[in-house]
Amino acid sequence: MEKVFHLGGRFFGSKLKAVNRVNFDLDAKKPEILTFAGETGSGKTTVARMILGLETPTSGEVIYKGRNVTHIKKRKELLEYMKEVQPIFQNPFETFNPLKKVDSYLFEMAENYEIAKTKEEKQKGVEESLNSVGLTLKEIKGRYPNELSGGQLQRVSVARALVTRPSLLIADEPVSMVDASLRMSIVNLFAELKTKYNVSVLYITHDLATAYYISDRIAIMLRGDVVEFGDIDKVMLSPLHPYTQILLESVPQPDPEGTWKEDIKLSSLEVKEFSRLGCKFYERCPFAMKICKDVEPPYVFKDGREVKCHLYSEEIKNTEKSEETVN
Amino acid sequence: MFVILKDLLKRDKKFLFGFTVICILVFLAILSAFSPYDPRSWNVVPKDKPPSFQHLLGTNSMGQDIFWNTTHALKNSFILGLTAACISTIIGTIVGLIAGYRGGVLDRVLMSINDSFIVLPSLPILVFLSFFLREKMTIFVMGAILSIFSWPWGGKQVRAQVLSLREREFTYTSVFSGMNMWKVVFKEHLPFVIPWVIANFINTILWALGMEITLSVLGLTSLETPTIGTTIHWAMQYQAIFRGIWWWMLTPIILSIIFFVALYMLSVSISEFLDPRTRLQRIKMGG
Amino acid sequence: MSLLEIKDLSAYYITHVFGVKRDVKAVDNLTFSVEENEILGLAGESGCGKSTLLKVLLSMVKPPLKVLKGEVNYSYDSKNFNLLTLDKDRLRKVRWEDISYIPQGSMSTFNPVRKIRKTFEDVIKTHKKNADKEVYEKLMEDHLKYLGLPLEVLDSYPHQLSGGMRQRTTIALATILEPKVIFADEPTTALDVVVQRGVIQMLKQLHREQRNTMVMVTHDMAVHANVADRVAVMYAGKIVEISKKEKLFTNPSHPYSKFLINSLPKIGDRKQRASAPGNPPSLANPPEGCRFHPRCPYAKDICKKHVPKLIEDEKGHYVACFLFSDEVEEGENVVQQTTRG
Amino acid sequence: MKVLKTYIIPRLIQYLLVIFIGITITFIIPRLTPIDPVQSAINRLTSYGGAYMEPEAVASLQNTLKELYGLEGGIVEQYFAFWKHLFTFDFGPSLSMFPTPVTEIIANSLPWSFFLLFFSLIISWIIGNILGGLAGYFKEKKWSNVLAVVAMSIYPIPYYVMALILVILFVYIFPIFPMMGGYSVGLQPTFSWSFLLDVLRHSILPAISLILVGIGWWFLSMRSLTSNIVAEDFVTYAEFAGLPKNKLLFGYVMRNGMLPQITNLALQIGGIFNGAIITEVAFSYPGVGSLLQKSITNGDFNLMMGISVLSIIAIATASLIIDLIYPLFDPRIRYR
Repeated sequence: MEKVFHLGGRFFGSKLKAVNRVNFDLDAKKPEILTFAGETGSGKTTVARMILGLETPTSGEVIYKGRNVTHIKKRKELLEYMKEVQPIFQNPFETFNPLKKVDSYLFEMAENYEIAKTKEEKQKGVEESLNSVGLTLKEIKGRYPNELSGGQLQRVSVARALVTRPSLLIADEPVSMVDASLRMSIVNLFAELKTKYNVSVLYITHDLATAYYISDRIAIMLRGDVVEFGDIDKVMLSPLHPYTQILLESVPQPDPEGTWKEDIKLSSLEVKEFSRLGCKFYERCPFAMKICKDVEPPYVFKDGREVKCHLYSEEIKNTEKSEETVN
Repeated sequence: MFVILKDLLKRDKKFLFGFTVICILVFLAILSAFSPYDPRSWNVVPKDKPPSFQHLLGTNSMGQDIFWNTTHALKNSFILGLTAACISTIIGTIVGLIAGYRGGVLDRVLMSINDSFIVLPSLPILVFLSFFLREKMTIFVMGAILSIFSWPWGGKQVRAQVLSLREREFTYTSVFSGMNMWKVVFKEHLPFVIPWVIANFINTILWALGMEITLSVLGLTSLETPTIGTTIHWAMQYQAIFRGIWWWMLTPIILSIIFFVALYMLSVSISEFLDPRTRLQRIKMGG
Repeated sequence: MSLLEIKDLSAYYITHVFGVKRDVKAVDNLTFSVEENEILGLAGESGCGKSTLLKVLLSMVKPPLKVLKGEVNYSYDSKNFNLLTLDKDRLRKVRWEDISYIPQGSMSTFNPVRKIRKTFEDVIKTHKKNADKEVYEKLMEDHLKYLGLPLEVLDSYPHQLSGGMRQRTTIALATILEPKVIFADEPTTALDVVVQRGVIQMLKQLHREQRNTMVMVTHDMAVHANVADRVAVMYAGKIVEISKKEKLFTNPSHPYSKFLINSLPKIGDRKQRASAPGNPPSLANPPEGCRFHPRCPYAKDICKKHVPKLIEDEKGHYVACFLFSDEVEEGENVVQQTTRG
Repeated sequence: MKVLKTYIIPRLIQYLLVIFIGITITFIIPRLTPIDPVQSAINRLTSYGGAYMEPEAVASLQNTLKELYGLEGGIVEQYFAFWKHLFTFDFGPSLSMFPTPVTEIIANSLPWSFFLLFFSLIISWIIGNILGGLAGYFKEKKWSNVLAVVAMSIYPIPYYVMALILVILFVYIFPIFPMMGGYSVGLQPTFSWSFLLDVLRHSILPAISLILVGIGWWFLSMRSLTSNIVAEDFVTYAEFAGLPKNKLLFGYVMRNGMLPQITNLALQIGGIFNGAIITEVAFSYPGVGSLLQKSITNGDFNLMMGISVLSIIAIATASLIIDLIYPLFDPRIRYR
């Protein structure tokens, strides 16, 4: 799918391609945690919002269990889709209305999606989903969001999503606002959901360390393009795309020796990168070739993952490889 | 509701002043029902008597007792203010909600009209309008006319509130919790919009009364029904100041000063108190 | 000789809102020192008081924050003074020329309606009164060239710069008068990974070549691992451990530091990670005795009643925990049994 | 160039819309109301004169008046005829001062109003903002709260009541200022120094009453603006750098506070114009306000129409000008 944002004033705005021909699929039978990683402005959140129906793609569509859910009009259909696909948001303190009690959202879910007939059964369903995240109803009944800690609130948010037993969770930066020491409890929770309740999770983050810890597959995004997509160990332990290499190299490692080798070149002109015709990384790529400047690199399948780079494309290999690099 | 009232009275001096003054004025307005004299008839009492025990605020050159006349003036002014405020708040909130939620072309159209009404100088047009409706002018008609120019301020504020609320994360949480649009609006967003609506309601009363005084001084309202404006008009007409009948002119002036300042204090303290940020702090204090 | 000595410093937020009086004990009688020409990292969760401590060390104390007791003694090139009691003019002179501060780099570190050049000039003029225009120009341009920043930054407005560029310019401004001590409050939190690496490289380059001392506050332990020489871990307003970077990341002593370090995921190693149990305490009414005892698996009853002091159990390594000090509870007070060598 | 597209053109469209709506309203009002203006004008004319007029005379009078009011033909023709007149600024003759065209009457009372409105607006805007900025910056100081309370009790007072208070104070109790008029009776309007001084003495009171209420509003809005700006990072950062107090106050806090006040000026100008008109009536100052009062008492339909249309155009243009000079102050709009 593709998403072009119309930026700028009321009448003559400039075009900005936030997401450029991204396509991927999740296997219904095999629950999986798929990560979309990238810096701010890489379009990873836009992908998530398109799947959730908060943004309509300019072209391409979202197919859920065989049904095209890109443009849902009828409310009944929307409810059915939302029952199966639930979001988890970034800021726990903003996820809940500060003026309403936290548990009201859980009962709202039980009510609107009719997960059960009688009131007791609904209460039991809510209690169950709270237990699956390690909380009890008594703990959060009648409490306001500001009376709970960030970690607790995020757990309640996950519990809210689990009330309707969804099969796919879209988590947009779920742990970036949670304290480092509590972060792992939420991350472990996602892994547990996958194994125990076979819920697939689309994990959107800029924190590659947590991504490595829990996800099965990862897609690295840069300015709207998926530059590398494949199995987590292949992509993160032996990255092919130059951008992934620099990204992984720049992540500070929590052990004293893991300091960075040499300096890197920082580009100060982000906006130009967006409108670049060829490869979006041409500006900063140490292996940039003339072809990278204007020709969009193709997707190449190379040892277990897809990479979008001219270095690995077949027809380039034998003709121009010899030419010295531009930068 | 009473807890909040007690809370406010204890802590916020502005509210204390505003609330007590408004209560006194309301009491006076109610008192008008027991007035021995008919406000419309003249020469009921001896003319131009200074304030005395018999006539608390003295009498005017039209032979009316100023005290009882003022109670009627208050009643009519309250009615006028409330009608103007109700009409314009309803229109403004609806326009604000539609523009805020619908967005797109409708939002732009509504907002351009809204902004035009704000920029337009309302007085000449109001004068022009009430000049033509002079024969049919009653308090309610005057209220409706005034609301033509007071609804855009409310609309602009409500729209700004709605636009910011729509982007907040808890709106998406409620949408994904299966709540339909109306439920989201009334259960999630209204508690945030209400403080603005109330503060705006009071400001509209303030504006409407100010405008009423202006139009009555120009002689464009129904001059026989007593309001603050018409009392000033007759006082000017009979050159009260020249002839030294100071008490006739003084009552409406002091009355309007207290009335307007009290209303303003009330609107400032209410919007401060009900503003979610401070309310949130109060909840945190277990207040 | 340590450059900066802090003696039992306490600073609370005294709030009095809607008739409810509350003291948030953000900094609770701390005693520690910062050595000459080192980079000290201040680590800890959000709400542990590390930013408040930084504000007090810079004596940027504004109500509702109030310093109750304690001293902040600076001593460098034959000058020593307690910053908190310095008179106004000397404080103004010392700030920026000797002590400077790098904020978090939010949208508004520069005056939005004036060119960056103007803000630079304002700062330089207040400290180098006599010099004329060319001197300022040259100073600014050399400093920016030295840090590898394009000169047209000076003629643009803050909203025209990207996040990374704005933060690098802020660092340039903070270090233009070559201060002795630089305090940085979460300098890279708002930045992307690659830009963060560039900014940290710039900070280390400045530290090496200007031979200054740096105190950096951040909640990201991985950044501490790549920058700091020593790291002080704070928890609920108190310092629980100060240790060399190598020791802290390989075998932390304080139970809280253990949880903090073990819970950090590393690329290439999927060992099961666990978070600290329970939730961080509220600073308004922190738990009695050692503030970590409700969440500490080794908590003894002495921990519940008495506050452990920060003692030097090894050369240059400090920890505040009864596991490491051999104080024994004698009735109400705590007696030092024997002091290990 | 980009500024033109994203900022200026939408404002121009808004300007045209304001004028269109205003003019259409003034066009509709007389046609909407039940009583026929021509009939009421005839009754007034005949009743004054007392003379009996033959039916034909009355009919011909009716036609000429209809033509004068532009009432013949269908609504649509009237509407276009109305716009045609508008472009040539011809509103027909004034009924009370019969032969002189409306535009001429308004023309010689406009400078008075403009002079009063312009100066009191500028003075109250500057003083109000500076005081408000200071009060916002030194929020904890005692005087700042005292000033705030004073402003809060002046601002809500309506213009006319404020005018009356000043009249009572400065004309009766301490008779320093003249009560009425633009200049002493019997003086010839020449450009001599003494005449100008006399005009000034007469316009002091109306100006003060406008300025007092104006200062109240600008003071309160600026105070709340600056008390937020003071907490911004760039102010605390500059304070830390030891910038001198006045540079901080004016260069950083006030400069950023003034920007929203310019847009506020554009929005408030309509309201302030209303105030100016009614203050003129209170002091019978020979501006557009007194003209409006005269047109009401004499039921001069054309004059009233003229004043409404002209004030709409004047205020819309003023608000447009203020909006257009805003980008000069705010670089964030100039350089996208």
